[in-house]
Amino acid sequence: MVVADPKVTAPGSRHGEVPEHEIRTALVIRVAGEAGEGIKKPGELLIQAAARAGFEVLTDFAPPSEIKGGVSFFQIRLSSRRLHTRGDSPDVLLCFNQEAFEVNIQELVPGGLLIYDPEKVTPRDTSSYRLLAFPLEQIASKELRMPIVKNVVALGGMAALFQLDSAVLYDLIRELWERKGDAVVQTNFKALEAGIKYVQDHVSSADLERFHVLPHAPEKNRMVVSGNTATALGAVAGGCNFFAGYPITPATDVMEILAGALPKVGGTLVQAEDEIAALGMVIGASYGGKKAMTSTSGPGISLMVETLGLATMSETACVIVDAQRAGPSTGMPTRHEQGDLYLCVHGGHGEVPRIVLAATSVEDCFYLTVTAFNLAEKYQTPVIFMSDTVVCVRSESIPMPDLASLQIENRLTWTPPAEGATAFGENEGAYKRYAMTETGISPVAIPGTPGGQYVGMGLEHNERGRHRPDPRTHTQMTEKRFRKMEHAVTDAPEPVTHGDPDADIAIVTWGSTAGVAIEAIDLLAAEGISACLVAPKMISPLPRHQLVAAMGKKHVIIPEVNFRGQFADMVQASFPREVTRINVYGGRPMLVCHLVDAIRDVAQGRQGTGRVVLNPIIGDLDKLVTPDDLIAPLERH
Amino acid sequence: MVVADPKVTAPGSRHGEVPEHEIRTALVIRVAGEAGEGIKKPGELLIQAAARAGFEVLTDFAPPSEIKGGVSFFQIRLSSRRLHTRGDSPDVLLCFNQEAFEVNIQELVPGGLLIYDPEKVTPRDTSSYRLLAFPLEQIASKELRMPIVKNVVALGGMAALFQLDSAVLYDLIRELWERKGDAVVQTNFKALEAGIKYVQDHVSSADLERFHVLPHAPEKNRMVVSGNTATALGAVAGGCNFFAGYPITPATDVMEILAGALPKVGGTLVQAEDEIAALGMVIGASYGGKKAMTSTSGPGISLMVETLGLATMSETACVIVDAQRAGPSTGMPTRHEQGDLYLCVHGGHGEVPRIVLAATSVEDCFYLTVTAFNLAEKYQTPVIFMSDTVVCVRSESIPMPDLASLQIENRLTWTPPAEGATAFGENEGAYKRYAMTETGISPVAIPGTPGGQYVGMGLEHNERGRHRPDPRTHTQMTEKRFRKMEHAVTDAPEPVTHGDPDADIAIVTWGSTAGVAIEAIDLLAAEGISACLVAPKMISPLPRHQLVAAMGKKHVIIPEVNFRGQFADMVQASFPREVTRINVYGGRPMLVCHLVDAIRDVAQGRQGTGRVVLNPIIGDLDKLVTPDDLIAPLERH
Amino acid sequence: MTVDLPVRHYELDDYKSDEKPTWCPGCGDFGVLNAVYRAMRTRNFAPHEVVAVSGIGCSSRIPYFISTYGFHSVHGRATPVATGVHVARPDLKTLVFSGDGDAFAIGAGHVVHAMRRNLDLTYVIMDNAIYGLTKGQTSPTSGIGFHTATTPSGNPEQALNPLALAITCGATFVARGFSAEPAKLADLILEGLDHKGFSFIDVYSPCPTFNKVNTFKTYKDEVDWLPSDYDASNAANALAHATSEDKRYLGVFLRREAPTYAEQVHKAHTGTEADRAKVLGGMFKRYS
Amino acid sequence: MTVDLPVRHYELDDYKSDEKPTWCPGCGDFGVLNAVYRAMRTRNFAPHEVVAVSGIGCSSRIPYFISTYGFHSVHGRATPVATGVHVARPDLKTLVFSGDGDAFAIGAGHVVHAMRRNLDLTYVIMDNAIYGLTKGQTSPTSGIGFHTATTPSGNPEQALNPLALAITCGATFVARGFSAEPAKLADLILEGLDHKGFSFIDVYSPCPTFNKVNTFKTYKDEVDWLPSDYDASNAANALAHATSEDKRYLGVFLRREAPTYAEQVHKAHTGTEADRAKVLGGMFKRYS
Ligand SMILES: Cc1ncc(C[n+]2csc(CCOP(=O)(O)OP(=O)(O)O)c2C)c(N)n1
Ligand SMILES: Cc1ncc(C[n+]2csc(CCOP(=O)(O)OP(=O)(O)O)c2C)c(N)n1
Ligand code: SF4
Ligand code: SF4
Ligand SMILES: [Mg+2]
Ligand SMILES: [Mg+2]
Repeated sequence: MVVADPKVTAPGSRHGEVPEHEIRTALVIRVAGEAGEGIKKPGELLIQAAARAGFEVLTDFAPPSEIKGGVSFFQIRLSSRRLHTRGDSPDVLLCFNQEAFEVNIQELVPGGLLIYDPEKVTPRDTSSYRLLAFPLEQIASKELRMPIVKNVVALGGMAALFQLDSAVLYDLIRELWERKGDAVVQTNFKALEAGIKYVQDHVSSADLERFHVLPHAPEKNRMVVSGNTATALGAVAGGCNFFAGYPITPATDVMEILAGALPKVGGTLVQAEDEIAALGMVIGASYGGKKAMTSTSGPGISLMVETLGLATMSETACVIVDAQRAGPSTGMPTRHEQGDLYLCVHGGHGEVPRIVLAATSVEDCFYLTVTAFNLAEKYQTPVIFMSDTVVCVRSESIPMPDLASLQIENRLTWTPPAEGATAFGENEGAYKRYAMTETGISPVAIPGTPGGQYVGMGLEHNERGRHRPDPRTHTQMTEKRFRKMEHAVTDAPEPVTHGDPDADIAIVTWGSTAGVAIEAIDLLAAEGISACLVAPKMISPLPRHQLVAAMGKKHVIIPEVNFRGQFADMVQASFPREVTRINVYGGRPMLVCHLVDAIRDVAQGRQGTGRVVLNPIIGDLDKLVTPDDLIAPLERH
Repeated sequence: MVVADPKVTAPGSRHGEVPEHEIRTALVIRVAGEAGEGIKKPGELLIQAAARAGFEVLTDFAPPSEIKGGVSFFQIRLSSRRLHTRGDSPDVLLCFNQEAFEVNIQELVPGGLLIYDPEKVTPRDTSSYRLLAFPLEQIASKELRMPIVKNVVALGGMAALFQLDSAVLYDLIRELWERKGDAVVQTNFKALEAGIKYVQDHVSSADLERFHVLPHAPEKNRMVVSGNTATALGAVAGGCNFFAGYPITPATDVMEILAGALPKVGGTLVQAEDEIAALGMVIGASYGGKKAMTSTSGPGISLMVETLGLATMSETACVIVDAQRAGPSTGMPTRHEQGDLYLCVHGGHGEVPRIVLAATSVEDCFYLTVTAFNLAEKYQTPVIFMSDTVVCVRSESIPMPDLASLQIENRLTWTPPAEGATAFGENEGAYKRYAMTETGISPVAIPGTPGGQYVGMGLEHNERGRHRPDPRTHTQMTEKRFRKMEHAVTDAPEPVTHGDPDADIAIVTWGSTAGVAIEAIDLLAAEGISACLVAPKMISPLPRHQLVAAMGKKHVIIPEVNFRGQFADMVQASFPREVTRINVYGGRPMLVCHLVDAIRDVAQGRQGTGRVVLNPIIGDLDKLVTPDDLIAPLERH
Repeated sequence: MTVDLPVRHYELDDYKSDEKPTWCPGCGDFGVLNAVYRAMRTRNFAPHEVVAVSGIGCSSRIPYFISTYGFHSVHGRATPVATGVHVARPDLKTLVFSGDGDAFAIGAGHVVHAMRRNLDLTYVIMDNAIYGLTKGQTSPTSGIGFHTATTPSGNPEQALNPLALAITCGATFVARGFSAEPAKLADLILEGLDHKGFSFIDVYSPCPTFNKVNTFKTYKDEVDWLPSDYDASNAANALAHATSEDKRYLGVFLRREAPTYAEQVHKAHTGTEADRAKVLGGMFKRYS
Repeated sequence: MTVDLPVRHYELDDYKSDEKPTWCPGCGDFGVLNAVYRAMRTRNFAPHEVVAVSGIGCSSRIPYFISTYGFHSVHGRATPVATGVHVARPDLKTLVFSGDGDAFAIGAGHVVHAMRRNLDLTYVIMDNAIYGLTKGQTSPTSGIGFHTATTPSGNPEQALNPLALAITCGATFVARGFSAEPAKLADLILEGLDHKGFSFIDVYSPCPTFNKVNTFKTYKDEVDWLPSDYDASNAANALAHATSEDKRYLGVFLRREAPTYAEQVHKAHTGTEADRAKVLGGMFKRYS
């Protein structure tokens, strides 16, 4: 029996060959069960342990309600190399119940391993995968007399399977349950042991060898964080000292983490009555001199559109996080889509520039949040930082940021002239808040500064901040606001690039789809098809200079998880040429294997310019879900 | 002395030759004074009289505060031919005071006539125009002892100047002041007479001949309405029976007219607490089976973005009027800009299609509002009808619409099956609100219909209207919503076309700038330069078929009153080719003479593709306004 | 649109949709749902003549579980949408549902105005003093000092008093129920439905999953029905009882009469649909 | 940021900006502006230590005419912006200004929460019972039956009572003034500025241009100052006087003490800016 080696074939393996076993450098494990079965916590322990052991890890969590009976899953990908996606299909699938089996089995890699609780699951069509019965329920309830520790038993089994050093897990269990007393810790230790033992006793050492993944050398300065956590950490690192927000999935964590962190650095978090108020408060706090931020998802951005215009017009520095989810309207609060680009870039009446950044990875969530604060301060403008459900929910092991090397930007402030300090009354009126400058950036007086009094405003205004709706003022001030963008684009963070720069095919994309493109390019390279990638992290103003080379290629492919190709539209408005758009819009990330197919088609001349629509999942869409027959459980979001 | 003949040279006359006098077919009169001087009312009488006399009229009103000391003006263009703009520069300028003189004189056509009150105005640099002192103050205060009738004296003078049949004016004065009693009517008659007499006595008949404009034959079925009035009338004609709104300049009139009109047809108008509530109410009323509408300007659209998404997702028919003003933020509430296109087309998180129409003229305001209701009903989707300050504020004489020939569309409703009528309980659940159809249009049950019970919603849903966030449902429902757009585009109203279809140069534009392009094309044709125009009235979905021919031309020029070229971006995203963008963004309409210059430059090879920025006004921008020195009066908006 | 039907008798099951409620076991919202079924059955409402409008939240899912017409709108906008439905179709019964966040955080501005307008709506707030759907944050009805992830050092805001707000802003029927007493709650809802004007019914509807402070148990200890001799015609009295610090009273706090919005706007109608061409013709003339 | 300065004495003119008020002649807002100048002079506030925040409306132009820092925000959002300014900079005095539309129509949701939070803000509403800037439409404080172009058959909504709302929602200082009595109004504003917590001051500030019903003259006939023995410590009493049908009382209706929002959130600070690297390092560890 052959075990698929994800080093070469996954995530594209469903469509490629399954080669013979060699030393494995990556493994994808999916644990699926009922929503309430608490699979997330042990999953988190596992990845933390794996990371400590020197693996790169990247996870995915699918909340219930997309699939029959409210099954949810937690997926972990481990590797000795840097990972960019969660992996299209699991190599190992652990199912707690029959429903979990039914909806997940089609995605198991051919030759993969199904682990199941024989009391709960009766596998069918077993020819294309290997089997391991693992009586979790029985071990937990009968042997340990603690049904609740079933997940920790499973955790032990997993750890044994890919031969993780169990000492790390014992440490983590202690750290986690210490506060609940020694009895709890001991019970969990026992459950862990039982799980490890069961797998060691029932899986042959040859088979175990097959699941062994080569780790890196254990590294100290690494951490495992979700994109949202990274964003919150980035905010603290970027100097955030004021936050106002309103809860919304999938952005709420950012706010919750900052609620704990900000008071520790003398900062304040306000839970506002809605998103409009949240951004209004952020503007007020920034006017008062703070580094202020809010976080939300699509519906919140939609509500903030008017207030965002005020931030641009009053030239107020602020950071707005958009953790994108699938829309439109309330849409699918726990599902993925790159559907807010138009809104973030163009949402607003009138000519209302702002800076928009987008994260391609969890690491980006940290660094781009810092960049967002820096750009907001430098250009005195709102900066929208876009993440998406994929990056904000998934966890990744990333190098611990080096705080000392972070560059922190502060806004250009106005200081009163020497004599102003004693006779500020006379200087009133001399200060020009919106002074015309070559860069468009004007020094700002922080309230409390004598002589700097001015009125921040959303009306068109002259340099002194007085409403003047004449043609000259509006023309020049419009140009001033856009001139800041011309300069900001030169501060664009480096884009993600990958692949062969001399290739004929360029992939141009943004957000988490960049990771999918990286893996697709690597798989294609193994087939002898070369392509290169550029994924800018600044989306607006669009850094044309970063795209010029790619846009000169024979084929330009723009894959996105949305219907219209929103980024493709932006790119085409700026580079008048034909491109191939690749879109998927089922509320799930693009799969690497699908992108591989589509790029191959272009390379081999089977696909010209235009639009290619992908199926959002592996396997037969119709078989996988029969939405009319089932009841969607309440997804809490 | 030569009087400019606007037939050939205006509005481009400042840059062309001033030919000898021939029979005049158009005349531009500007009356300028202080904000409070009540120049609007007599101006309206004049245009109504002119229209009754068989002229085509087109007006402009500039509220105070753009110009020194709060001067405002009212401009009237009369012609025997169809008009498309207010005229770049006046042939006759009447100034009530010195400030009005100072800020307007530069725009008077060379050789034009300045009329001024010698007690208030001391003209300077009089060599380039003709003069007529008209002691308005003295006639009103001393002769008639009624300072208040000064404007009616002026009205008489104007009427005499272009030899309008005064009987029409007497009629109008009576209609207007009848309710205030005969004494008031008589005083105004006297004032009118005095004005007529003064001009007849002081202007030579040869000169009078110069200002004589050839009217059409008087036509009965014509009316003079502003764009906003036309929109309100279009709403009534389109079947509107529910309106909810919140006041905002320049949209408020639409609401105010409907507040009077709707109760007369059994409809209801609700003044909402804000724009979000307004659109929420509209959605509720439409759900209840009404033809519902709201009207607002940019800030209101910005606030409505989330609720607009709900309308799309729940497939609720409704009409939203955006009377665009200059932004961003509160911006310049009484100024013109075509800056909301991005927002109206793309504003919304997620993939949220809607139909967007844009008016090129006052007549469009009527017919496109009817079309907006028809498309909303047919496709069960929100329709945004965009006007702009130029079209919604100006008045035009237009043919009275023929109600009998208007086609009115009603939504496809679901009717219970025969047995359902008596046993609807059993049918509950059988009805599919969001049934998949070839067109994407599903029959809708109106509340009260037995057996049609369903839940309208903003969550992603299956055919029966239940939340199902699985990939198949979201993919298919997204396609359904966009499929409606594919069909809607085939119902796009005919675009405005003009000029020589075989020309090398195509002008592609939208909104009121279409009128500027028509006049520019005519002026260029006289120079031997040919160009053609296409201005679609449906902006989204973009009717590509209407643009294909133009986009194949050697030169494509896209003029717009905004900074970025929002329409140009949309067109380029759809047609990958180079274009020349022409932008002006001073809060004023584009001038015909400037567009003529820019097109000529392209025709003569002095201008390639890229972007051309125009000066927003005639004359030297810096001389005209010195914004730092003056105080902006409160513009009520 | 409305078809003439023989009068039919409806059972509780006729008001249940085929979608099973997906709330957590033990959620207070089940009690509210049952009370709604009962109230409708008591008046034998035809399901197709009722519209249930809601915002977003766990509680706002309720229209899916009721066999009437419904609209599950967006967060905070239940009252505007319901206003549109009701003003357009006063012939139907419109019920409105919100959570405490939907009604009093993002929706507060609209709720104030819906009450001031005295719309003939029955507004049921399923008040669990928490944001349930987003997994447990402080809400406007959470007490001062309340701990959640967004208020780790305790909520710094004093709780909003829904009843006091309703009394002050012009609701003409103001009541409070408890989802642990669905029969009595059904009576309150029924009275609200019968009342001409804005009926405001705040319901203690605990969230056992996320709110460990305001639970079925704590409420049981704290609630008391208004005394039998209570005078519900007096706003000052209502306010005193609504703001009582020793008891959480249940019952009808206030009943008063005032002209309703729809009555007034419909009275102002001077014509009907049939007049459209004539009215339009008249307007055309005026501008010619 | 704040520079140490010798104490200086300010004259009225020091509070006037060089932008001349552009209101219509006879507008009530002039009286409010004068009262603000006077109140600031009485306390000798340094103009650079005061922030005047407003929304949009004729009245909301007021920050342009005051020589302090200011923020002229967007319609209805004066209180959120002021909340941000104040919570971020409790060392400054933050004044907030709105018209009745700005505060109670589009801004109602925020105002309710600002009061509930007991932010230390002084909120002056220039109430002319009309939308002035948009040329005269019915506002939430316009009386029932009020005629404007948007309510040609008379306003079908009962007026919102701003004081009752403030008393109910937790404002800790509630007063009403009249712009025809700027000296007394200055005293009210002064008291509001001195008060620790949310000060709510509704001011009758007539719009002679568009509101022909609520004029200086009609108000003069209807207003009366609260009796000298009036007890402002009692909310029920305050409410009774605020809702009185025979008099429009002026004066301080309510004064009460409660912890302020900023006090509480600042008390919860366990570190300062200097701890940033340390705190962050600790968080990194937790995730490793
Ligand atoms: C504009 C917007 N902001 C935020 C959210 C996220 N959200 C959904 S429901 C909810 C609050 C839920 O609380 P409540 O209204 O009390 O209802 P409950 O779930 O407690 O019944 C929030 C914040 C959203 N859907 N839309
Ligand atoms: C979002 C938005 N909606 C509407 C408007 C238009 N608008 C400006 S001020 C105003 C109301 C003015 O009334 P009020 O707040 O009472 O101030 P006043 O002018 O009477 O002093 C309105 C509706 C706007 N600027 N922004
Ligand atoms: S989270 Fe709370 S409110 Fe929501 S369903 Fe569960 S128990 Fe009910
Ligand atoms: S319109 Fe009314 S509120 Fe506005 S400035 Fe004039 S008088 Fe004052
Ligand atoms: Mg709740
Ligand atoms: Mg007002």
